[in-house]
Amino acid sequence: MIHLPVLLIIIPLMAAFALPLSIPVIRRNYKVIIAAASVIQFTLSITALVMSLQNPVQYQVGGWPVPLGITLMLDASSGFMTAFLSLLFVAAVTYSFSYIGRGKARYYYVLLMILWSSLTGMILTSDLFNLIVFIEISSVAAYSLVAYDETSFALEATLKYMILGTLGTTFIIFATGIIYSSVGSLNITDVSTQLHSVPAKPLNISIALYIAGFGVKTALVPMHTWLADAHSSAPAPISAILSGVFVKVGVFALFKLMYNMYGWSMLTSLGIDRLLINIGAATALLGGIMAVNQRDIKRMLAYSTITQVGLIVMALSLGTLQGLSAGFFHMFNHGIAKGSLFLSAGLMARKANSNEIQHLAGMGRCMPLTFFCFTVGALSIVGIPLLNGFLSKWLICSSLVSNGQITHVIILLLTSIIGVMYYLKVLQSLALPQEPEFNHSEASYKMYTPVVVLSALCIIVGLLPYIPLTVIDRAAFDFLNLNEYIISPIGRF
Amino acid sequence: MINPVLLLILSATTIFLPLLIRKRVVFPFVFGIVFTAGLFVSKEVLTLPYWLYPYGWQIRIDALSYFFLVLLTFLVFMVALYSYSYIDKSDNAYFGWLGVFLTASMGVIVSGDFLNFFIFWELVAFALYSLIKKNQPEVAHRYFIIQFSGASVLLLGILLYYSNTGHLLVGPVPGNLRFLFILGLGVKGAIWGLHFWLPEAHTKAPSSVSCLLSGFVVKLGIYGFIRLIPDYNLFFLVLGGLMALYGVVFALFQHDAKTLLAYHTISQLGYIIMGLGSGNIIGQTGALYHLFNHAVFKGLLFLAVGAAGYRLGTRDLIKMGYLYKSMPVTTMTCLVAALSIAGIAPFNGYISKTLIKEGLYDINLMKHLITIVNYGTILSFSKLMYYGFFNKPEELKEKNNALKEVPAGMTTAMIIMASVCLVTGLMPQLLLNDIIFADISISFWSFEKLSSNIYTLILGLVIFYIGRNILRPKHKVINDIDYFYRSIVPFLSRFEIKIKSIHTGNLSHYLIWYVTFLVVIILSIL
Amino acid sequence: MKYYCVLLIAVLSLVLFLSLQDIPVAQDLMPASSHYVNSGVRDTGATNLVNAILFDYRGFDTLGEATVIFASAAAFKMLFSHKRIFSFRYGLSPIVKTGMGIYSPFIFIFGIYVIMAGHISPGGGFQGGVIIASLSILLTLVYGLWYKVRRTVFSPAISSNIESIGGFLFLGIGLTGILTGNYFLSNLDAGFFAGTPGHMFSAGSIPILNIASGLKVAAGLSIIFYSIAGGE
Amino acid sequence: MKFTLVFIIVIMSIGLYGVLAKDNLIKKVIGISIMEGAVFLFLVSYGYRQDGAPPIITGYETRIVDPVPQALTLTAIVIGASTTALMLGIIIKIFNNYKTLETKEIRRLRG
Repeated sequence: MIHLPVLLIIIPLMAAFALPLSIPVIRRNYKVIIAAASVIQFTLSITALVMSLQNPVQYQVGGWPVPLGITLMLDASSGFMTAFLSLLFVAAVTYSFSYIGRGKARYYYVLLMILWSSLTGMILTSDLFNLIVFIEISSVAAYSLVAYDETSFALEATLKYMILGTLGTTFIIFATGIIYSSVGSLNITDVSTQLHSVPAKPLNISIALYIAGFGVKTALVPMHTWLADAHSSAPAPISAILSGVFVKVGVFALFKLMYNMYGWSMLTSLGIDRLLINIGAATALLGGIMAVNQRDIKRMLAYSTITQVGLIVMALSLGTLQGLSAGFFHMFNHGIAKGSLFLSAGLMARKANSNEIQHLAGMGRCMPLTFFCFTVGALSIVGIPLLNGFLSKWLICSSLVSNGQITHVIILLLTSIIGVMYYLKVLQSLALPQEPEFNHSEASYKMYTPVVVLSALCIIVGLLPYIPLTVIDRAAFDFLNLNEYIISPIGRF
Repeated sequence: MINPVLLLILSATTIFLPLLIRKRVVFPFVFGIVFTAGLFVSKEVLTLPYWLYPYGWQIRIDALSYFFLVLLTFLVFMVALYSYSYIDKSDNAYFGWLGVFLTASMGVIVSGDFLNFFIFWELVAFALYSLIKKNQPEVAHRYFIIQFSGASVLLLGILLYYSNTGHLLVGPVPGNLRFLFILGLGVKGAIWGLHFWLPEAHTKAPSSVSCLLSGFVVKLGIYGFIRLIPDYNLFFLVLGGLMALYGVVFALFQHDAKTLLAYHTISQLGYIIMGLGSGNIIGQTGALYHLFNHAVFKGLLFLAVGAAGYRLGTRDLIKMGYLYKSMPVTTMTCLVAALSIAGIAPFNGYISKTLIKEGLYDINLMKHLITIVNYGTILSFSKLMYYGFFNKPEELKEKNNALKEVPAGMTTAMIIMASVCLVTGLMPQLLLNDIIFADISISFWSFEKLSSNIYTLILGLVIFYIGRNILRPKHKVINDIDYFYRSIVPFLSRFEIKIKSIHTGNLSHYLIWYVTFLVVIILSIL
Repeated sequence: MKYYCVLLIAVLSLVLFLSLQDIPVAQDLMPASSHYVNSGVRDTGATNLVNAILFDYRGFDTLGEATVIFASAAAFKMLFSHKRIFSFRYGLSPIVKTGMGIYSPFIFIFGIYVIMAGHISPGGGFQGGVIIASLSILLTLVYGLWYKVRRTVFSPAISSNIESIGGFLFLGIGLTGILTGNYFLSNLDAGFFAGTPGHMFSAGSIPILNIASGLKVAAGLSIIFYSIAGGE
Repeated sequence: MKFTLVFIIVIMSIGLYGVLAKDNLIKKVIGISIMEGAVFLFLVSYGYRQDGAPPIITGYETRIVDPVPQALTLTAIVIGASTTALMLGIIIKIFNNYKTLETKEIRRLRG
């Protein structure tokens, strides 16, 4: 099981490679392959989480020691992210089985599996260039999945996303180049020990480039524009994944660099923590304002994602253990809640054949179970007590307060209030008494099972937060102390 | 004696009743059982270690909690009884939400730590949102947003309290945080300036919910004041006086019966807050007593007006009248409640108002204020009773005389509450000793007090008779303070549209933002 | 707006120039690089160090890189699935066709050579793959799409098979490392034939990985071209 | 080295100008490609060592340039190529839908 980190990356990849083969057995049973790969991957990631809680696993691909080869690091934080990722992916894959039509389904699953693999890679890798490679894979997969519907909206969204994203990746490569040209190493930990050899100015430039580059992936404030377009035009399971985990993996990678490569104390001396926390606040506020009065339900959900990402960034840029664990917890909570929201919105939108909120009016009466799941997700994100969102918002608030960031607490509360405004509006219009012109019924159980599971998780986590919180506290601890786990060079070096 | 946890579990079971049982008759009985259990709850402090991370749940039942607990369970029992007939037959989920309301309010009252206090605080608002939502989604929406905002301010206060003191136990808050707490609690307690949601919510909610809102939910704010800000006397005195006067003045000129009652809620809350601000034990006991009484008689008033509306289809005083013959029980109970709220002798309002007056004995201004407000109260309730029940407009004769009395569930609830008004009025010691646990001895039944009471009533009625044409209900919009709040909305929406219009959808603009951001970051770091 | 852009770019360039000139001009190799240079041949058996890094030390990157092409090709197959009209249906003039007929084996063999000799000379899987893909593009341009689809082994269906096979070859080599008790993508440790450095049959798994990525790149780029050009 | 840096930054500015100031999508993609080129040039040029030989060991070299940036650049070029291809593909589809390549006119999603 020492090979777990690499297996987590290549198992979805195998499924992806297998699908295009024109062997009749595979052509006919591609869903079986995908299902098998998903089950294996899910099991493995749970195993990885359990394993990483005991002790971190460091994996040297090819057996090369630290500065020579590529290191995959499975500590509690990445184990947690992997498991979280797998959870949402399994939900999305299950949902896709009925949601995605026959025509182009094979390539859809190929790209979905590649996305899964690459996001896992982004989480696990602790090599700068490997990170770029995985970012690119995931971006290419995400771009094309957003365009899946081939409507003009989807294509336009993809285009905007792509051009911004490619520019962002260029900046990331540039930053990596700056780091490499001064340090001569690509391993995050190795770089962090030799960071003193980088002159101050290029170092600052590289920080700025990283923030700008990852800012696109995580939709920080002036780069948030693609997110609403892309998430609202993608198929529902893809929106769920993009909103639920994709953005968070970007945040995770950015802060992994910030904490483990640059070191938080150095960033504090440069004022980066202030910068990031303010960007997070601006993101949260802007997303909230933009979400009000949206006509398209998925667009509204997408802007809400921007808000929540802002909150997560705020929590993570505190630099304290408490803030980190609050941020991770909010990632998890928002992931499952937003997943359930997008998936249930997708169910309703498909039945009503429209994304417009006014066309969805009354769908809640026809699809009570879906509506219930939607409600749970919405209330969880808003932060109604006894659901998971409240708890993580509370933790974020209390970590902000204990750092003395009262203004940011106020901004958080403001976004919650704005969130109540738009979510309740949608809920009300969904629950309107008048029946839509056709009598819709609940979708098939295959489709709503993942939605129900995700919303049930929202409730369970809200009522019994101990299990996730134990894991998350450990994850936050490992995230702060990741460098100590990297074993000094071994082997022939 | 019943363990508090058991009580909570019991009340939580009411949430799931509609899922388990289809027969509606059962619901009021279950709420009755909760009430009985609430009466015999043991007063103790215990901590549930595994509730919500990371603080556990301290359950604390002391005298104050007990008092509120009894009030709550009684009121909910009555509302359940009333709703048995009042609420649409198809809507059993209503009782589930009533259960949520009961449990959440109970949670607020018994929580000894701020986290759970806050959790239940928000859940109360959410339960009410769900109760109102069915018929009035817009009102419910506004109500919840306002309550949520208030709770957010409260949350900020709680967080600062935590960082100041290092613990989360509910207790008096340090001076610099009082402002936040007053704001946060005040939104629920509808103090002046934050009361703007109250008339609308009370008016448009179903009458049973209005009864809960006015009878208990605003009292939660008072509960918070008593617990958290116990010694802020001058502020409370001024605030209470202002509210008492303001509410009564606005109430006088309303034509909707429930709006009138709603403004009176503000006025009576003013009484309670004044009593709290008196700073002596008599005044504060009076405040608590009045709190209880107000819950009962104002609840009863809402129920009675709701009953009238149930048959009549309107609560507009212009269209009411002729009800005393066709709906005797409703009329009589309403009359009892009106007399109580006016503070007339054998009813409970008399006791609490006397206590508050005693408490404010040495402040001359306040005494005069109370007298004025009392006349206002008598006038407005004369208006309610006269135009609502006894008036005989010709055009309504046929229609209103043909009405029937409301169903049994509603009458039972109203009769019980009316008798509570009478009993707590005649035997003040019952409440004072066993529920409020106050040890004061004032004679309520001296000739001087009673005679001045009768004199006040008669003078009030005479003034009403003289001025009845001025007070005749008219269709007129009276702008409350919410006019000011509403005028902010267009400004905010202009702001929002402005921000939206920046997002032009043009990729070039987005790219320019992006690079500008990069340059700004680089320059700020270097 | 244009002026603002120019201003922005000018500021950015100035700042970049002023800051990046602080990067020290290194005289000697960094520790990791000097390890690659000094013992790279011993470690991997490949004399082309770039190839040794690409396919051995940092082989995992290369797998990812191959996956990018794969993903891109899959995206094209997904988005350009329906048939479209193609203007090069009948190809160019007979002169060009004849000339192309003479050239094409050489181009193909050159591509194969670049792939096969990646570990001992400049080149490798990607470069060779691109050459082969360019051959398929050339053939299409010259002979027209119909010829292409019917006659050659590079028909789109076969291309995607080849691409998958390349991917599996890559993963298979990687997994061999695990199965032999080493790590993913272990090369000489996993018992691949080391040979003499500088010879064709040497460097363990590197030539095989070159072939795998060559297959992948050639097939992937052809797929992308076909998808844009005319679909299946 | 300074001269190289100037050169790199000039190329990058040209690319960035194409990305920002040109409204045509194809020109934007060209701009991005130029920028990528500048970044690759940066990588390779900072891996260069004075009098260094190409990193193919024949046994007679005294100094060898850093092979890692070259490997990274190779990888990055391939990645960039596939991304660019995908971008162009999407632009083709956009053109089929919108019949234009001007960003000013491709803005059905806004607000």
